[in-house]
Amino acid sequence: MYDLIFLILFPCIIAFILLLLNNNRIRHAIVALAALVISAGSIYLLVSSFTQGTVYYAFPFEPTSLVMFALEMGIALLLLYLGVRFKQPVAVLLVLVQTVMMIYYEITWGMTVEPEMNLFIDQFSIIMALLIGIIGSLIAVFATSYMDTYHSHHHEVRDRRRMFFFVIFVFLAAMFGLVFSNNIPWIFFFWEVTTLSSFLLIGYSETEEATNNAFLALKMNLLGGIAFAGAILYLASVDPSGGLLELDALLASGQAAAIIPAVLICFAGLTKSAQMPFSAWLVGAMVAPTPVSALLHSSTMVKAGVYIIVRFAPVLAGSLAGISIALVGAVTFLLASGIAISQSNAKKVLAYSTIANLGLIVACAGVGTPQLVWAAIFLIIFHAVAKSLLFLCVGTVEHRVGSRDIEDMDGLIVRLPKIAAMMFIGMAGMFLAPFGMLISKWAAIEAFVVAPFGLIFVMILAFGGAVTVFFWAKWMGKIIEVTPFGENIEDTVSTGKWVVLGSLTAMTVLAALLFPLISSYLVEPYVLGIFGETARLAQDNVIIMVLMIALLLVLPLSYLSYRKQGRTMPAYMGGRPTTPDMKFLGSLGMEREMTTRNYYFAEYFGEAKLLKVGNPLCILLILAAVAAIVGVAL
Amino acid sequence: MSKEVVIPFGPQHPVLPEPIHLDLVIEDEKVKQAIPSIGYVHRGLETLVEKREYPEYVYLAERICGICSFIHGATYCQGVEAVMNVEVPERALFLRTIWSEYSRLHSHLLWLGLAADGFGFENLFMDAWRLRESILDELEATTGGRVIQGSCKVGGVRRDIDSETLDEMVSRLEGLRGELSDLADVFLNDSSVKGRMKNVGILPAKEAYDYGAVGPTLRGSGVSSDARMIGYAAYGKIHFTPVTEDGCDCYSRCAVRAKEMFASIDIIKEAVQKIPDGPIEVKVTGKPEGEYFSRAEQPRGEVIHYVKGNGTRHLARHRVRTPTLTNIPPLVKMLEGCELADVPVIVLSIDPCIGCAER
Amino acid sequence: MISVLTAVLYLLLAPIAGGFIAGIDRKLTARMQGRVGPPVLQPFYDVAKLFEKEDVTVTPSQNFYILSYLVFMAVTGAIFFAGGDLLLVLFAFTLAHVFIVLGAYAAYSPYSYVGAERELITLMAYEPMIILTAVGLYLVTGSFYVSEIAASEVPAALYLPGVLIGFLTVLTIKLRKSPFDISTSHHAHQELVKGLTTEFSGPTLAKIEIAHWYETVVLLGIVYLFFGFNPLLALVAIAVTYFLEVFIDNTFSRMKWQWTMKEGWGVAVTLGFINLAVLYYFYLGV
Amino acid sequence: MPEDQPMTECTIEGLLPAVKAYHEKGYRLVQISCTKVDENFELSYCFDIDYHMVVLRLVVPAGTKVPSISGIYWGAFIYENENHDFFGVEFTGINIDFKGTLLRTAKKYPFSNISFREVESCQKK
Amino acid sequence: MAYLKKSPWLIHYDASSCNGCDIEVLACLTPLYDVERFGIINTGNPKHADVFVITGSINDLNREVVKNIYEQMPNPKVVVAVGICACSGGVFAECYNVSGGVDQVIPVDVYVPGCAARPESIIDGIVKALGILEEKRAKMTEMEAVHA
Repeated sequence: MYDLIFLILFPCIIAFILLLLNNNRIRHAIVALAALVISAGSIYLLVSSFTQGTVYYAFPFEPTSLVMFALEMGIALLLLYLGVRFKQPVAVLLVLVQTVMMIYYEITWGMTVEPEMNLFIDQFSIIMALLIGIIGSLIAVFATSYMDTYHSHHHEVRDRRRMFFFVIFVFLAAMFGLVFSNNIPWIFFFWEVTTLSSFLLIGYSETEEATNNAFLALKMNLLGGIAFAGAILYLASVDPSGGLLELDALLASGQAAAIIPAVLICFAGLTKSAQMPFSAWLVGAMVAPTPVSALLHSSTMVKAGVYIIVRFAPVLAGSLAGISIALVGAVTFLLASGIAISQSNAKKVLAYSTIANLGLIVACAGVGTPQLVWAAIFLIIFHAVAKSLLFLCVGTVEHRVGSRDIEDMDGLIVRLPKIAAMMFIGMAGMFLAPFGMLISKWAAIEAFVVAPFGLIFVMILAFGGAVTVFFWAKWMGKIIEVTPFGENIEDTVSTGKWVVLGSLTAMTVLAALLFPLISSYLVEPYVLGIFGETARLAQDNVIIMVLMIALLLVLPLSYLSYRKQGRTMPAYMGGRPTTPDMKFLGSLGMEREMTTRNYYFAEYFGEAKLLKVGNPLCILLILAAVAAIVGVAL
Repeated sequence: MSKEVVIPFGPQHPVLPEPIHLDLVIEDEKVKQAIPSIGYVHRGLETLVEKREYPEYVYLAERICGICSFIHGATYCQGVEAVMNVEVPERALFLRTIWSEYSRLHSHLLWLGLAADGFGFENLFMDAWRLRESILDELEATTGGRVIQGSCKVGGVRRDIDSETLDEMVSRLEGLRGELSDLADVFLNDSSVKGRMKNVGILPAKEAYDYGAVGPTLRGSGVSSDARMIGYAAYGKIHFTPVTEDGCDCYSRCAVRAKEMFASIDIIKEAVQKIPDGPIEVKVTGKPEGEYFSRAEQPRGEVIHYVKGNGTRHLARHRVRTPTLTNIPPLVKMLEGCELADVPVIVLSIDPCIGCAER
Repeated sequence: MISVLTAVLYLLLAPIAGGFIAGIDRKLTARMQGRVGPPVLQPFYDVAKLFEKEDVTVTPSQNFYILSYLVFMAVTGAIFFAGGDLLLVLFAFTLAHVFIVLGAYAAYSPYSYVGAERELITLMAYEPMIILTAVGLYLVTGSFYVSEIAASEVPAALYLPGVLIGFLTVLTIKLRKSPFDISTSHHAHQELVKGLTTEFSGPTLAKIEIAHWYETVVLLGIVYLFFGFNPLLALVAIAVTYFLEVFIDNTFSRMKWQWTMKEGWGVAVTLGFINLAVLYYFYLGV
Repeated sequence: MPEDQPMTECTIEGLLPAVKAYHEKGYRLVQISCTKVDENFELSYCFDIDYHMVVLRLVVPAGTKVPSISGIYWGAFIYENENHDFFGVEFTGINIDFKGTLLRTAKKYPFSNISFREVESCQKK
Repeated sequence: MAYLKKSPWLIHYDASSCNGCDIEVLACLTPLYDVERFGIINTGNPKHADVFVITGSINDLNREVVKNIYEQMPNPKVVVAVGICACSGGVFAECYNVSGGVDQVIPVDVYVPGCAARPESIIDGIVKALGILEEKRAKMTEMEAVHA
């Protein structure tokens, strides 16, 4: 139990140290050290606990709950103050509603409920803890040098690095708390902390855009928070003894009893994981410094959303509400993938890809068969690793090249060869065959085929997958173009960043290689524990895929032999003589330069266009889910 | 960030049989800007009037272009004859008409083939060119040349065709009619061909007329304008109405050409019926003095040979305004906002003959 | 379940079979056009010649992607003929295709770049229908394994008429035959010169050709799966299919990318979906 | 029978009004050509309506700037550019001005500078 | 070996021809002449071509283009000059913008006469070029052997 408490509290302590500290070099050191400790801690957790299955720990409820309530009220006051100060009436209203609900809960039941097993650990928590502990802290390390560069580029932004790192570590602590809590009000507390943290981080630059987007994120997440609070009120009112406030008890209580709170909490999950119609906040969140985006998209925040939905998958399975929620995810997957085609801003592409993949996870969890839960967990793992790598690479590129536009990334392989290679691996991890995301998608297809209403999901997956290939491959193509111009400017990237990027790249490949182990030691036992049956990929296929990865690792060696042979010639330019930097004499005597640009098809896949379809559709689906539980309640 | 792709299209490009270049600026396959530029095959043969005497210059006029060769030669001769007030024998005028229409047939078949190739219908290309060979055979049999005939001269023609052969030619053409209508049927009715040409490269009638389009490019926009109606050579004695289509798109231009093939057969047939006996040339003596804009209808449209004599055996000026040159401004308009895949179809739809245009 | 022997046989024999098919294709095409056409062995001469030529590149790295393309195309086929998971086969296929696209991108040439974009469009167009094909075969045979589907006694083609027609449609896209040869065409006369393959020459071009042979064999192998219940009928079906492809190649003009998308996705949401929906209703009652 | 091709002469000031008049009457621009006669450029603007061609003749000394008629007949730019490249006649205000790159000739203004043809061999190995 | 002879791929470029020879080159592909019988394909892309078929003479503008196409062809390669213009400039030799035959710019291996050249002679010329192509290949492998 102490390792759990350590993982929750240690980042908090570091956070306070960093809040007080103003020396940049010491900050670097502390962050690096803390990252090491946290990663080691989460790995220790893995080593010590993975054989034990699910373990529940009794942790004193009363005092902790009081502290949490006090903190919650503090957060509410802070949000109220900020809401008033920035004239955000809706935000103020939402905070008030939620606070009143929580005060009501505290007054009515707070003293009477007595949950005992407040902390727990199982395989899924271990996986989440690893993601948070390793990826989260790597991002924190990356952020140290990133923020140095950031502030040297953006003098207009007030240097609030102390606050920044404070929030980052609080964020990590809250995430640990969230995945270790078995007590639903506690989960809710950590949930609200992540909302606040992301709100503060998104608004970091204090520009008008940043502030607006931060409030947008806040409002949407508060909406989810209210639903979550509603679930707590419902549970407390149904069972004033508080027995159902324990997650395991709730999950075990059967669909009939649990479906109403499950849908409410999953609604909160939908807002947090930025499903349509709530996708706007995550897209808006990219105004934040890139490490924040990496953190939000990979191991924290949005993953909290899908974590909770996957947790509730057994309850959702086979219910009409579950199907509705799954369809929200599926529609989001399809449309967000489509929107990603029309975007040229690298961070926006990554954002929509995140939204899409979360949609897929939600779809899997909503349908909730054992195979699908298996796939959902793998999607969470692989997505976290590859997406954090991609965000950090884009951040690095942005600082070197001065743009985050994909069209400015021509010939990155010439200018930043190692970064480009890492991005290449990251992207391959997102959509190509032997890598993780695709394995999970594949498993998802096979599982959906036999699931209820499977055909709809299979169709959506087939189309969404095709779209995904398009937008990743064209970006990949952009960075590997060997342009005849451009100099290697890679030596300006700091060592710290290299370590982080290198580790994440290695993890992307390793995750794919070690996937059979992860499956048999962590995911399969978890699924078995929940459903009494488990899922896995056939061993033949696993062998083939491992061979394919091996082949992919060997093939670049062939590159060695190319240097010797063959003549190089400029590209075919219709016979026109061309200068080495691809300029040629055009019509009207103008000098022109050959340029290559990707296709975006804005008229077919435009953001506004698809959101216009997706948002109402998803609202309808959510209403359907609500209608379904109202039906149950009546 | 601009999302524009700049592609050097030509001068060497497999869909362009001749060198012309376009700088295509495209975005998502939509052409934003396409300005054609020419000059790769410019020879400057008009200046050779000073080195060649006017009767000898016919050879050069014929070699302005290897497709419209005969009509170039005939139009040049017609110009010199007008300046020198030569009365050309009727039979020669009829023979010129017959050969001109054979040239039109071979040129239209050639174009249909190239157009089919342009939109990726290889089979149709082969079929059109297969039929074209039988037209070339007639030209070769009657003049001695497949593509450059050399049968026109100032004052008449070099060779006669006896009436028996003429009748045989007509009956062979009648035999060809069936195959030609099968071919035309594919161009006019095949859904995939229509899909590639309908509503592509729109050129409204008013623009076509204002921008100076001629020939099938103009007639495809519904404007009835055909230089043959002037009645040069024997056209005045032959009943004939210009073929027009009012779709204003590539399909209409294609339809005009496809239908003109049959009109040509009719013209040849009528010419063979009406051809009078008599000499095929008159002796031309003297030196040209004066000027004349000699006009004729080529497969691609109205051609003008401006001939100016100064009283010597050498002309003072010979200037050719070919249909392709004057169809370039409409082409610029048509290319605006089209799709990348439409570029070859649109460029081909004016039936560009760069060899002509640049001399 | 997995048979290494057939995989090895495939690796050795598929290029020969694919080359012959290409040769017959060219001969048939020529005959349809009223020509004599090249010898049936012509594709082998072409590839042998390409190996005799110099390898001119824009950048050496482009060849790496093509090598990977060839290798993964072969791997794809090997998994297929070893009787592996059909979905895995399809994903390996995509991987191989992405490699040739990347090769075209790497060259930084306007024509190969546009060709690469267009190839991705075709990839996006055919992918859904291909996945639905695998799903359809699973629904009627109960397995995703090629070995089991092929051995199944269920007359898959009878249950999957819509999927079969849909698959044949996207097969035309995959074989890059007219009307869908938008990214690169067998005949050069298109607006993109040679599109995707513009910048490859000599041995590398030969590798692309060989990979294409491998690909053809796998794709025809998928046709076999529809008729696995009667091997003889299956062979006839393959022959008819290929003849049909050549015939379509010769009777259509090249379409634009919008139509390629419309066709590819269209057959998936209509034929594919309706066919599968009916199957779902009867088999699973959902 | 040769056609009747009536010719009217006009001055440089009268050019645009005359062309405009033809345009309003519905004439089609057939072509613009140029001939060098002694030290003068003889420009012929041909218009056609219903198969009747008329010629507008403008004779200007070398070096005169001629106003472009491309504002009236949009397609005239092709002839004006051509005549510029061949003769060096300067047209002012062309809508699409190729600036001497429409037909990039080996010799500058080959049609107005006839002398080199006499002296030099054209074939330069 | 020597598969080069069995599979010559062409690229055709119109330097400043009057089209006469061009259309005859194209006519070679069509059913009457059908050069694909010999494995000949008109690729239109220099990087795939073995035989450079060029019609028309050289002028100032296309000089660089012809050179560029020739350079982009992988070795071994041959050049066939089709028609009198490509051989010497032909009737246009005296034009101010024509500087003569193709051999001024790139080495020509086979000259095909005619104005316009007939398809039969074009095919003849290409077949002759194949022999030269084979010689060049042999020389190339020899050179490689020496270097290795």
